Amino acid sequence: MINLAGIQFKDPIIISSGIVTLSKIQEVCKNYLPSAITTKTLTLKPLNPHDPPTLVKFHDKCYLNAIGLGNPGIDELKKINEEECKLIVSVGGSSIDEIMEVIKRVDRGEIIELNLSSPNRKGYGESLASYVYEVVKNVKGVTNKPVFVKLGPWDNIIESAGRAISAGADGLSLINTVKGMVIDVETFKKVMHYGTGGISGKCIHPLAVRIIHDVYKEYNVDIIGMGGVFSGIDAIELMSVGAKLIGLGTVIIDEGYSSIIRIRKEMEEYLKEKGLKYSDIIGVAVKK
Amino acid sequence: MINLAGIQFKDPIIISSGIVTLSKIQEVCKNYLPSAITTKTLTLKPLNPHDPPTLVKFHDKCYLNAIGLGNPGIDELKKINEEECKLIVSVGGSSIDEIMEVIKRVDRGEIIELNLSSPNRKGYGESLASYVYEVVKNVKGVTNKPVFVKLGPWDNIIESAGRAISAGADGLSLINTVKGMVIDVETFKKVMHYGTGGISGKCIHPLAVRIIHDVYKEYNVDIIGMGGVFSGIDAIELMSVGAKLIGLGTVIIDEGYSSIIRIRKEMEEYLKEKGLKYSDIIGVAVKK
Amino acid sequence: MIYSEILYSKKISNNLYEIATFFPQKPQPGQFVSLIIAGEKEIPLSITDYYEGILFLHVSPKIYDLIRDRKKILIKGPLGRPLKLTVSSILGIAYKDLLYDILYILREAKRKGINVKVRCIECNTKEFPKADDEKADLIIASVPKDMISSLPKEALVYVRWVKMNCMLGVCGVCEIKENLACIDGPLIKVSKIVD
Amino acid sequence: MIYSEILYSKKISNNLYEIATFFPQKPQPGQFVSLIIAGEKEIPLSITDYYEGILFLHVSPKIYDLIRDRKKILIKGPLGRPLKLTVSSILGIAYKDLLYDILYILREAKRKGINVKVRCIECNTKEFPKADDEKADLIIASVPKDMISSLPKEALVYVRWVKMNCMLGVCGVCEIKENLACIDGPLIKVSKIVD
Repeated sequence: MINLAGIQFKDPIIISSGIVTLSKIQEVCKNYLPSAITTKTLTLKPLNPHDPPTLVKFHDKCYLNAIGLGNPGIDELKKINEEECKLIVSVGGSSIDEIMEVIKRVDRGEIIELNLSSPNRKGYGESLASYVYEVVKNVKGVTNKPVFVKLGPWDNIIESAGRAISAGADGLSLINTVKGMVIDVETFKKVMHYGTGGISGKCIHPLAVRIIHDVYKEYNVDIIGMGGVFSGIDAIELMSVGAKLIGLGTVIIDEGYSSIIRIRKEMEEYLKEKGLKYSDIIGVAVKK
Repeated sequence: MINLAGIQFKDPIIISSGIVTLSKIQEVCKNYLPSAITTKTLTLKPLNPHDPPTLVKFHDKCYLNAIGLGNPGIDELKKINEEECKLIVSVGGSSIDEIMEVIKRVDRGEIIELNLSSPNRKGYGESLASYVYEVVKNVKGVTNKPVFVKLGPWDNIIESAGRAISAGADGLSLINTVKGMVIDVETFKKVMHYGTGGISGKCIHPLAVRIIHDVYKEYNVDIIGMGGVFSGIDAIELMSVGAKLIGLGTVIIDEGYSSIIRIRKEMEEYLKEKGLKYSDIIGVAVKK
Repeated sequence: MIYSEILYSKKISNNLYEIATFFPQKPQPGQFVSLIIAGEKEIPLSITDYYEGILFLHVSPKIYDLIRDRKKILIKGPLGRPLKLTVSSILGIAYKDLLYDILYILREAKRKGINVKVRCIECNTKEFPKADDEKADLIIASVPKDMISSLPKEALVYVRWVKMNCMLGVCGVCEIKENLACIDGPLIKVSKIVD
Repeated sequence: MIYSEILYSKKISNNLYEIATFFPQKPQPGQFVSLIIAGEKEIPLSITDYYEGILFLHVSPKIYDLIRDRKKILIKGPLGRPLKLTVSSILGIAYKDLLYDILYILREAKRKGINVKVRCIECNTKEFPKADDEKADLIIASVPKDMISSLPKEALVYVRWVKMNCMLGVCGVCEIKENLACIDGPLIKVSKIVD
């Protein structure tokens, strides 16, 4: 069991935000038994995703996406029944007021994850990153659930993380995607309809390792780690620099939900071979 | 021919800094005919590279390096004879004074490239990034050669680029590597001796495209583009967002110097098929 | 997503063009690809055949117009859920040109020695014997939306009438009764999507 | 760089251990690999054989001590310049245990039907016939640095006495007379490195 913000998780493997659509949560939970599922980032009103192309593969195990926080709105959250796996409710908005309004309507789920880092819709996500202190402070005033703040691999990540923590965040989710662009050289147009997109997958894995390492080293805080985990080894790596839970995202897009089972198995085999428990691993590469 | 800062280049393919050791420049120039070769970043005194491991492959076409600006010192520059291909002299230092001292000793080469962005040695490279205006201003006072400033894919890249340009830089080299980390899960130690390293190669290519696009759109300045170019298409892509010259780096590590010939051929075939010249392509995806 | 070089494209009928394009990865029967029109749109396309590195597609004149002047197109995929062809008989049901949606499956099945019959509604095909009944281990169909209810409940129908966006199961746009046409489909059991 | 699982390791002599380790990519004759000791060092290793996914290495007791308790090791490579074995005869010259540096090449050559002979100085090998003279299309050698000048000028010698760092030709540490042992070598023509 892993204790994160006072909640017990059966193992570290969860699904990151933006992967499972609300109507699929039940099925995915039952068939693949992730320890928790993070919802898509929910806003007050439904948001349409950007027009396609919204998701392309640019290299082996590496994608660019600009879904743009498309979601059915917070009021659809109530359609999710009690699950065998835990729910992390990802929340977003274009203002502190909207985010607080959304938070007030979160009536289920163990943890709230504040998305202050998506690079894919102006006015949302990373557009609010500079207000991280104010957002967290306000949010903590209207919910009793643990609040995790999802941040990006920014140059000022130590300061941003510090502001989130000092405002009362219970932990951090690291890292969001990296803003990139792909050009079609046949037409010289940007491939993504939105123009840019977030780079995810194996390509950003060593970046995730470094960011989680630096933040954990500085603050020794609860971290949900994510960023290019494609194998049990990748997951162990993120745990060794301080992540307690590991979010899978791009690997599911690339390989399907069965990757959850494969990665969990690889992690368990690793532990067995080494005679270790998960708690032996968390942050061990930072302390050294 | 491509005109960059008033200098004519026979084609866009050059070699980025950190790839060719001084003693190899002549041979590489003769055998593979890059349009220009950028030297390793030269400092006032010789610097030993960090101890190994300094360079590992973490994914297909993606590397992490922390050579740490190891170089024989600026005084070795004079050992380079006149070449068939042009020379870009990369310069670094741990202070503005050192950089100016190095610049004064640059007695050959067409262009000076100021490395203010390497993440791999404390006190050098990106440690001086916040002084970009002062460095460039001073440097321009002691050399008549065009000065390009190599910057990283930072969150404040538009401001940094702006400072370089307003201080008199003749152009920019974009992008340097992204700081990352790899952990050995058998020992829980950081793989790199230096701890972190710069992520290079295909993994950062869409990031390079985005940064070059944004900077070119803002300033319409001469840009030497680099970042994960592994094919003619990749090179064309960087040119379409504003790069005039294209630096090859990781592809040479991965595939050898013959990649120069392959990529040049792919670019020429592309031009021929489309009936285009290089000048038709530069920045074309930004204007649209 | 790859730049796929067009080998040829030709008009088949007033409503249909055939495109043959180089594509290194063999799709599995049941899968589809998408055509990326950079910055503008992305169009899911059924596969009509695949042979030694060449992908065969059939598209409408409208889609053909988008790429008629191009030597290379951006193709994403293969996408969707592969079908396991471990049966001994397959019945294909199709309405007019929608036969092209299921042709690759039928052809792969035939190559594997599976007994393939086809009921082509308002159309003909000489490639496969005509079906006299609906007895088969597996029924796959492509018909207009309003004809689905007439299909056997256990048939797999090619869901081509929903809008798609990301095509990889994460945006939720192609949801149809808690199924995502892009990853649970494009072939989905009729009973799962009719009331 | 991959985590390579050790199949077995065993003592061959007081100075030598054999390690067999799973490695998916077949090295070409002439190449080498390196052993990464995370955060500490990186050691170039010659290859003694490769067979069906298993890489055979021979190391000193000192190197063996670094990995004796490990089930998996980090291996980088294959590195270095491949040798084209398009000759009809090869002579190997080696001093004592340094024979292991060139064994993979000699073995691959023999498997290809190339006539291989060996002159083993202060050593014996039953694997290859003894060389009576220095007539061969290609001579490869591994000897201590002070013996190089006694080699034929056209011989390729395994440069094992230079320090290496990045092993991929960019740091410049392994330079030897304008050659980089890691990418121009490890086998470099004697005439290129002796005065």
